[in-house]
Amino acid sequence: MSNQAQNISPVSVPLAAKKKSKENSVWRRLLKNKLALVGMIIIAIMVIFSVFAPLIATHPPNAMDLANSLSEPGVDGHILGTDNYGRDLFSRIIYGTQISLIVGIFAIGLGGMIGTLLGLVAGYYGGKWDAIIMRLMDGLFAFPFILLSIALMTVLGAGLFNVILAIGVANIPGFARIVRGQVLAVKEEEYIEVTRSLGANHSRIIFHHILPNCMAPIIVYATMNVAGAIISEAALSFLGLGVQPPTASWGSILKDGKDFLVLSPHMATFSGLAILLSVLGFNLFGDGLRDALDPKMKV
Amino acid sequence: MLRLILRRLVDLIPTLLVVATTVFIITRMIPGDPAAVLLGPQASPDEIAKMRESLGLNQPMYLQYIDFLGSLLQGDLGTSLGYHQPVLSLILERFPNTLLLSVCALAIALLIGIPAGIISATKQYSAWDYTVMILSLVGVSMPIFWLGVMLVLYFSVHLGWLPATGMGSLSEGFGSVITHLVLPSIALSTIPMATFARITRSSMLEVIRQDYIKTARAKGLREFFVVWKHALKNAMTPLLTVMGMQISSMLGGAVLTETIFSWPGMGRLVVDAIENRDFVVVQGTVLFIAVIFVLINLLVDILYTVVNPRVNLSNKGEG
Amino acid sequence: MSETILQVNNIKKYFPVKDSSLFAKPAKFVKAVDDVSFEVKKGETLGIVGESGCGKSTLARLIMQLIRSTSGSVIFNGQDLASLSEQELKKARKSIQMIFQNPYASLDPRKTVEQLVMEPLVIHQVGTHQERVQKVQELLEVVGLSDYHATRYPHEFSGGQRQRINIARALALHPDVVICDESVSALDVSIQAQVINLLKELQAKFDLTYIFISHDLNVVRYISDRIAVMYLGRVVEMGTYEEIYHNPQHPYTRALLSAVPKESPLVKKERMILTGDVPSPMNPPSGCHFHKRCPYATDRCKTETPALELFEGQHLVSCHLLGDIS
Amino acid sequence: GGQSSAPAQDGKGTGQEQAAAGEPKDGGVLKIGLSSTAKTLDPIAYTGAYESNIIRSIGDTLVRYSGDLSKIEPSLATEWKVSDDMKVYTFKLRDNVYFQPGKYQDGRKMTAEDVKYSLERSSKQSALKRLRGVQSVEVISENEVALHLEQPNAALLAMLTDGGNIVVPREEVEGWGDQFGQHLIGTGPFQMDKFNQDDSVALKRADKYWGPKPHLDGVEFKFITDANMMTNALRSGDIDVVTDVKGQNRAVIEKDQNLNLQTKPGLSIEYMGLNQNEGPTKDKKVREAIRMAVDVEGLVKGVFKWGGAEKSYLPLPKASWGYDSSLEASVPAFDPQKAKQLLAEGGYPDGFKTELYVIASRVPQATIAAQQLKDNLNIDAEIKTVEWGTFSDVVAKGKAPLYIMGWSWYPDPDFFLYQMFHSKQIGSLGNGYGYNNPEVDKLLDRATAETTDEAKRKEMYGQVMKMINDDVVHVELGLLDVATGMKKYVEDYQVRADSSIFLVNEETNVWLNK
Amino acid sequence: MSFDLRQGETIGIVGESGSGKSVTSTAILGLIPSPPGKIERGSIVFEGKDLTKLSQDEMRKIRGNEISMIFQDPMTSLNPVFTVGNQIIEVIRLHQQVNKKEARTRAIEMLKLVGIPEPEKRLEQYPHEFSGGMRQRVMIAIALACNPKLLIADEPTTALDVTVQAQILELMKKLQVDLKTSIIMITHDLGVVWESCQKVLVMYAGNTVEYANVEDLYQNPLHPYTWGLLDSQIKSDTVGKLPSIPGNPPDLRNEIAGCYFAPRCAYAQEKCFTERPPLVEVSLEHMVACHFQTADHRLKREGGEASE
Ligand SMILES: Nc1ncnc2c1ncn2[C@@H]1O[C@H](COP(=O)(O)OP(=O)(O)OP(=O)(O)O)[C@@H](O)[C@H]1O
Ligand SMILES: Nc1ncnc2c1ncn2[C@@H]1O[C@H](COP(=O)(O)OP(=O)(O)OP(=O)(O)O)[C@@H](O)[C@H]1O
Ligand SMILES: [Mg+2]
Ligand SMILES: [Mg+2]
Repeated sequence: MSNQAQNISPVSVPLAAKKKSKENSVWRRLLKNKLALVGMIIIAIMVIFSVFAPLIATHPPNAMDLANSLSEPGVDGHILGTDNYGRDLFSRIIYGTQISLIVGIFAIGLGGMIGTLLGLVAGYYGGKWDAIIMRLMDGLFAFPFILLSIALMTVLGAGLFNVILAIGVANIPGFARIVRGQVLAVKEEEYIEVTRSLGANHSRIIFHHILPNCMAPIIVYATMNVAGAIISEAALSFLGLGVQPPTASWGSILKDGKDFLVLSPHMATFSGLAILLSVLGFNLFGDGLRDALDPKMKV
Repeated sequence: MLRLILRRLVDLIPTLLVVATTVFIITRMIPGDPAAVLLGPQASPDEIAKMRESLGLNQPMYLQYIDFLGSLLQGDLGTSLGYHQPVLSLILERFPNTLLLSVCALAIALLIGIPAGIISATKQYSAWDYTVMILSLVGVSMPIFWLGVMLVLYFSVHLGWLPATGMGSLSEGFGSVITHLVLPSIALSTIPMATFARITRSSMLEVIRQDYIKTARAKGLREFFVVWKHALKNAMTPLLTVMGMQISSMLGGAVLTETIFSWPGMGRLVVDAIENRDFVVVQGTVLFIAVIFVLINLLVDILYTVVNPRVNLSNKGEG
Repeated sequence: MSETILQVNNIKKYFPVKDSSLFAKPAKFVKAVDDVSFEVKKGETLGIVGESGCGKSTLARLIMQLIRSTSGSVIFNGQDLASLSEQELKKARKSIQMIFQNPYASLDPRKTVEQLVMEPLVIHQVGTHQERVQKVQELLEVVGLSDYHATRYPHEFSGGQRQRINIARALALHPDVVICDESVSALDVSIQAQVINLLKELQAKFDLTYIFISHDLNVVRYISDRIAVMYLGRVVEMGTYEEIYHNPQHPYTRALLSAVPKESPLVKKERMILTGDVPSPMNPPSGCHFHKRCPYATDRCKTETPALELFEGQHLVSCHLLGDIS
Repeated sequence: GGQSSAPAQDGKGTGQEQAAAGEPKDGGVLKIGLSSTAKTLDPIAYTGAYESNIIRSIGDTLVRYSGDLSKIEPSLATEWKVSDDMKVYTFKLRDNVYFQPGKYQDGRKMTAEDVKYSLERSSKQSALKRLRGVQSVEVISENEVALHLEQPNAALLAMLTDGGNIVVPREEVEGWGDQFGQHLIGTGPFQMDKFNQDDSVALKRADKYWGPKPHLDGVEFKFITDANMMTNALRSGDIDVVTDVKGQNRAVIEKDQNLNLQTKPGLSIEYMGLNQNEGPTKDKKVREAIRMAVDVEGLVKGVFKWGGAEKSYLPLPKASWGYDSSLEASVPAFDPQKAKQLLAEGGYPDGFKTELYVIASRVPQATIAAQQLKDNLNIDAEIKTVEWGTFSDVVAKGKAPLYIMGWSWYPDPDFFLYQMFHSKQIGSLGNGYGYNNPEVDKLLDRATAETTDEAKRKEMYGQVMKMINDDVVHVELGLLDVATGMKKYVEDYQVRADSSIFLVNEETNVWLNK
Repeated sequence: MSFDLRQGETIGIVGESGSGKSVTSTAILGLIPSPPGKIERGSIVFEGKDLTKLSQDEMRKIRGNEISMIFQDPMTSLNPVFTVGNQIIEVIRLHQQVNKKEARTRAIEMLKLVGIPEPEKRLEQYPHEFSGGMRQRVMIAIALACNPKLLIADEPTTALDVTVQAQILELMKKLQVDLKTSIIMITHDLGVVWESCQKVLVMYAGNTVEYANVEDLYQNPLHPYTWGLLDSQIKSDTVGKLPSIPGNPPDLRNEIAGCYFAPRCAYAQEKCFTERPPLVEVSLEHMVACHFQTADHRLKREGGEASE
């Protein structure tokens, strides 16, 4: 094709710029989507809360004042009232953001990653692989979450990491199933065969073509499950697997608040609202991201 | 079809073997001596030792494992350490209760979630759509215990319409079971309901753009039938997948719901058993649940062929 | 023109039919391609026509080694492609490229044009990234797209433009043979003309060999040097385009030719309308596959499979009634 | 606070109420909520206090505690005597006692053979050894049995009050086999009607009950595991009585016009165990420092915001006859300054890091205690919340540096002090801190072997508690109340310190005033 | 755009993909999804009634009954999850007061009419068990089940093979004769128009650019776009470089001031880019929208074949 060369105008756009422009376009699309923007703002606020908790919190999160426990919101400078130990609820929710965010994001990230990988392999290779992986997933799904968690704790000891691990592992089968279903559809697409005809190997086909085209349901499923992960964290801390008192997390505040639901509902309400807001944020962001990643969606 | 069912049942064997082995290992690995837990805080060390012996816990691990597999092969799930009853009968006593609760919750979730999703999709970007979507997010982030207590406070304590907890019994009449069923089913249905609404919406949005929907309209069909007959059946496939997953986790024991409403189901059985280190019951229930899951997946796969005649079962999942 | 570049020998592809009943014998097959042989010379265009489902795409896939043949061989530049290792095959693939039927489905919707066209270069690790970008620019130029198209996504293009992207991608590795599987069938007439012109131009420029699959006889005739007519997995007639168009021998070829719509509202055209559909390849009629729809069929056609025989020149026909039909 | 209204709520108070409410009425079914599921009611197999409460309505033991737990009273045995060597207990049996009819017998008369069978079954087969140290049971005559002990045991009668030692008919036990736990037959005021696994147990009046005729037609025990739901169920009318009322539910019940909360100090204590053999707490100075640094008063108030507990001083509940309030003064008061100093003397002027084991339901105690240790001594006690199985494993093996747990059993001090402080109990949960003091051991042994006289025994136990106090084994935390909520129309319901439920006996006969 | 159609007549609408053919036809049935689409102005008069003014309910009675439609792609136009029989019976029972059995009999008749063998058996099958040609016949059966007065065929043969296409066109012709149905035939294949239409409407980018009798259009096409279209058809005797229209259809989302075709038109002048040409009748029943093709001015057609 060298004989063509003289006709060709020099490459006008430098490469780096072009790459950027593509990423930019996803970003721009996200920013254009009002709901996604709301979602991002919520997430951004949470990130700010978790990073700057000491600056934002009005009280030390663990300072007890047993005489003034469960005081109403607004009383004595406690914006959201106090908890059952007289600790400032607002400050605890602010401090709790970090744990809850980390658990929500990383647990789903972990489960999502492994589940997606397994689903990709099962769906793409089919046959024996499919049967083995999916039946294993059935088995894993059958394991009670609590049993799984206690077992993990025994092997690895307690800690935040293991909360993430336990919740993550419990989320694997769901992702695997969703991804597998999607792969079964996508792998029949003609462009997959085209790629094969170009000489691409399996991993390129899987990761460069099938995976990007499976992202939409993965994102939606992941963002929907963040709430579950945040709530599960509380359940786990009661089994000794994970975040221990007095460390604050939304889930544990919520769970503690349960015992005062009738007389002092503010504990459960505000922590529940925090979870709800974050879920809203993640879902709006997730939906927006899904649309932004889909070049076909007009924003 | 028959072949598929048989193959799946054969598949079950290795699954169960893996599950059985894993659950065996895990139950032996976690701290907490069944004998000690069973005997309670007041037990003395030699009583515990005696108990261990009588439970066969002092045998070498491999012998216990062989024993376990051996009786499993004969369909014997063993005898509960705490209940002193055959595990299978414990499970079979509770499974119908869990089934009843799950089916009701599922029905509620479907009856509300799917129409909500459909209306949302047919009126995309309307106030309706936003309402349904926001509510569904509230639904997934609503902790069951919170919702359960609120429902009971309002409907049982405040209004006195419905019983707060328990399952009632058929001997008090069918109505007794029904009234006991209402609140737990509602509590249990929120998450699936929200999920169904979202899935239905996105899947309907896809379907409603298809040519055959245009065809149906061109026939002069009422919009109602276009949506509920022509579109819905086509939108069912992803819904079925999610439904299968939701049913699976419900039948595996809606632990929280059962605990809050004191519903005598599988979930409580298994959690109790774990806490009491009743390994035999844990093993039995986990295996049982595994079987149920595989069967539900199979059922879902069969349902695929019902809603979608194009799906060829024998190719699905094995091709 | 005389050097044979690609040779297909007695190739067969039987797809086993999965039966859902438990006790059925697994002996059922779709004979998608049933004993097809031909050779293609360097620089020539071989057209393949036939109805939907007659095995054209399967044949293309067999040549591309995207599916394994049941029997027979594909010899490319003297190499039997089926015997090659994974690595050697990957090398060979540089030389044979395919442009797929559906310009809408054959482009990954989540890749930009640049990524799509660059993909073969990446897969075969040709050049540095900078060189690849340069190359993509050239290729887009060649197929008549501008460089600002490079960052766009497939859905932003018309069918014709997409097919150009496909062509650019197929040309990226300087192939010797390009298989066009109904590459223009999905396009509008005016776009179709653009693409065909482009293909012809490129052929002249790069000395390409085409296997051009289509069901549109006018298009095939226009672009091809030789034409093979397929019916239900078999080649029923093959020859130069004059031979096929001006002296069609097989009744099916004639039906095909007569089915082409009128070219003017002024003429009255007597059309030979075939009855019935293409029979299922799973359950093909005995003897000559065409006999059920053939107005001339005799008893012999029902029982005996006709062989592909030389009629005259390069003209091969598979019909018992060869020469008997006027 | 429920405590302030105490006078009307102890055993005698109910008697006055009954008078005020008028003549008892017959009829109705009393529904009682229990906070845990009954798995089996077989006296030798059951494990939970909840189960024993059901068993008590179905069957009778030879003897029972009086309502205020002050003394042992006759039940199936009308009188008994102890041999001088304290190794033979002879019981005279009531004569008009009949079993409830069942599948394998039709309500026949109870005999001495039945007593022998039941007690031997309990002593030999019971998993929980509810009848320890009984060598054999001898049928002396038609209405007389003798228990032969391996060694003297002054706590035998207390053990005999346990629901695990009710008298059951052999035919039914053997007939039902494993299923007997769901088809318990006894001699009590109510007989089994329906056993709904995990849901409820329904009993109906037994016609041939030897005691006063029950006013109630039946009782239903409902299992409601969630404490808040239990209260809701009471308020909505699902049940008439809730046991084990805690936390906010106390206030909720007190506020409700239709409900009554009866509360009294119970037989449950809570304490923090200090490891005697490992870690910094090996040093007595450190232990003393810790004890002085915990503001128990504040802790109890903080945890029990709505009442239901008081500060505990001794490792024995006040409801036990062994309790000696004169010892309270010897327990040092909260004194952070002194504590800090002691800790410095112990070699940890800047505190140390340690772990505090606890189960989920006692996390509030742990949270406050840990915070106080941090604030007052700069000890970083990392809270380890674990579920019961793990907790009992870690603690029994002596691996918990600090742990918070509770203890409750019969009123006889033996069941507290021996279990928690005898070196023989090292390796079990009771003595999880590995306390070993030969003098204490000796005293504890003597207290059951030398005499059955309560006054003498009380003195010995007093000495034991003094030594324990000096050795700093526990930080005593709370002494918990037994609180029961009920509908106002429930009459003559006796709340007992051991939280056992007797619906019908010589002292009480519950009826519904509606 | 405007055109009129008499009973038993067939009009062809030609134009490239995206030129608005389908929108026009669905507009007649009142099926433009709204939002986003909406009929800006104008009227559609069917047997004296203005369809744009009818209520949804009235419109529903007309759809599938008096006016029915066959869509472009038989592969996707049948609902995959219902049997073919179900889909035919549905439309019959919708518009005719018949019971299930009668509807079934009628459905079998219809399948027979469109030439599907063993209709009783075929009724129970699902669309995916049919070949493309058969599916299109089923679509025709559905469309004709209620003897409509007007049939709109939106590219009924585009997705089909030549031999099957010929069969379908033949079938439609035959049915039109039998049932006296008027047909609007939408296509981008001029061959199909020559084959089956009396009148033809050429559309470009949503606008009518030319409207004439078929013979007239063939012999005397006026609009440059029509020329391009005619030229780029490959015929049995085409050799050499194919004449093709350069460029691509415009993006209608953007405002375009002048003639939509101007950017691709070899004859375009300044005026073409600023002013939209109206559709005018330049000779009897021959209308064209071009500034330079008027009653008294003609362009000289270059290249391609002269048809005078
Ligand atoms: N993977 C496969 N498994 C089973 N049968 C197949 C497979 N691929 C193709 N077939 C069958 O083989 C036959 C030939 O198919 P092929 O796609 O080659 O036809 P074609 O001539 O390209 O048709 P079209 O014009 O529709 O593209 C068809 O009957 C098809 O159903
Ligand atoms: N629902 C819709 N929303 C927005 N634009 C639409 C919609 N339907 C059609 N269009 C646009 O209207 C224009 C005309 O489309 P139409 O489908 O009528 O074209 P066509 O001539 O039928 O093309 P084809 O030959 O591809 O069927 C196109 O530009 C199309 O993008
Ligand atoms: Mg093909
Ligand atoms: Mg169209």
